[in-house]
Amino acid sequence: MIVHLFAGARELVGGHTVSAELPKGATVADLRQALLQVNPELAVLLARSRIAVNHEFAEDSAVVPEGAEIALIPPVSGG
Amino acid sequence: MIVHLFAGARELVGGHTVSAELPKGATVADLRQALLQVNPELAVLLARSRIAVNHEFAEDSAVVPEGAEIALIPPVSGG
Amino acid sequence: MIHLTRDPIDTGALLAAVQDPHCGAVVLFLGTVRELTGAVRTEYLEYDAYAPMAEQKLREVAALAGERWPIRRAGIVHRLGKLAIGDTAVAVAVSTPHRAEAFAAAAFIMDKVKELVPIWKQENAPDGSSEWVHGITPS
Amino acid sequence: MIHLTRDPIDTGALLAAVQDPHCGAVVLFLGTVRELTGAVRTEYLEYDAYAPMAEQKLREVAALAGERWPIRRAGIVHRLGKLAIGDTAVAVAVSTPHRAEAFAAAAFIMDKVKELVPIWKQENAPDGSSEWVHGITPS
Repeated sequence: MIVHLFAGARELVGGHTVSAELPKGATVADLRQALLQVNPELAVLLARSRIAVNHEFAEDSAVVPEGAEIALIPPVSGG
Repeated sequence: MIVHLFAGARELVGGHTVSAELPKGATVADLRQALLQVNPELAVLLARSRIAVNHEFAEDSAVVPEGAEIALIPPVSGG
Repeated sequence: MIHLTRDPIDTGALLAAVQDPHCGAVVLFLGTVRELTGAVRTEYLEYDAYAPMAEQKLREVAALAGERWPIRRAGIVHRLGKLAIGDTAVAVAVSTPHRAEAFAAAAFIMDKVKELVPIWKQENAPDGSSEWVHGITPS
Repeated sequence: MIHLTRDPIDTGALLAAVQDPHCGAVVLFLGTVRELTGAVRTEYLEYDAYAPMAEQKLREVAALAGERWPIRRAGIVHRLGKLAIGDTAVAVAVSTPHRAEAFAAAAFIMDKVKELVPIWKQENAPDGSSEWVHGITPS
């Protein structure tokens, strides 16, 4: 599963995306755990970030649908 | 003493100004009385209007200085 | 930029006049001529003013707002004469460091313009009748 | 007119897009690049976005405002890329029948843009250092 990164997350990882292995039926909380294992440098920012699934903010309890577009959304600073 | 009129007051009187005789030391309240006597058609609007003396709103107790620019200011409706 | 005008209001010039490198926020308010006020249809409006006093009061209103909020620049332009539906009658612009101040200051300026500035509008209806609006009695 | 752009924001076009004969009030907000934030000097800002989600969220924010106030038309334009001091980063315009609604709706839209729309700014200081701003933690 590809996770799109932006802003500070992109800088920490040094790339626009990261990959995480997720079993079918995994939740957003599982995704966070998987991200942490692959990219521990994201830990602090991840804790303050939301996860977007198909362009909507998703609760930690939500199941990640297959083929969904996933993004890590650090605290926003537009405007 | 010349009193400048605007908007509804101008329409009621049919002119841009009215004249009122005022003794030296007369107040804004005296001016209102004098206006009423000369132009009773102003009565209703005058009661709802402010008097401006030299471009400032004046209290009824204020003395009208000689040579002052006087105007009758009906409720405003700009904006 | 604080004045009366008989020409269409140049909102671009007004915005340019208030922008400031120390400000993060600009609010522009436009009061435009509405076709309907309640059920009453407007054909056009005619605005008149006691011009020298009105310009002085506009400056006072901007100064009053400047006492309450950290306004860097403020502009107020009020149009006079005959205005059609959709025309801008009044434009207020302020720049401040942060946005809450800009919204509050622009709203305050409009409230005070409607209370303190000797400008009057005449409603002209499609049937040819007209009436000067003296709705608000000052306390 | 709700979109992201890499070009300077055309505020005149935005104002024209929201004007409506049934409205008496237009409020335009501009968020501009400030030279100083507290004591920190900005050389320039770089804005980035998760573009498809950001445009969807901008439309949602306008719709949320439309549920609360009688907005006739709303426009939101956010700029991306490198912005200099004084440049406009975001412009919000709304038209409503009366002015209080326009001020409230524009302020609400800005609050929600800063909360819900995936756009980020990077502060670039005169010494060449840079930092993505992630100040506000959503609750």
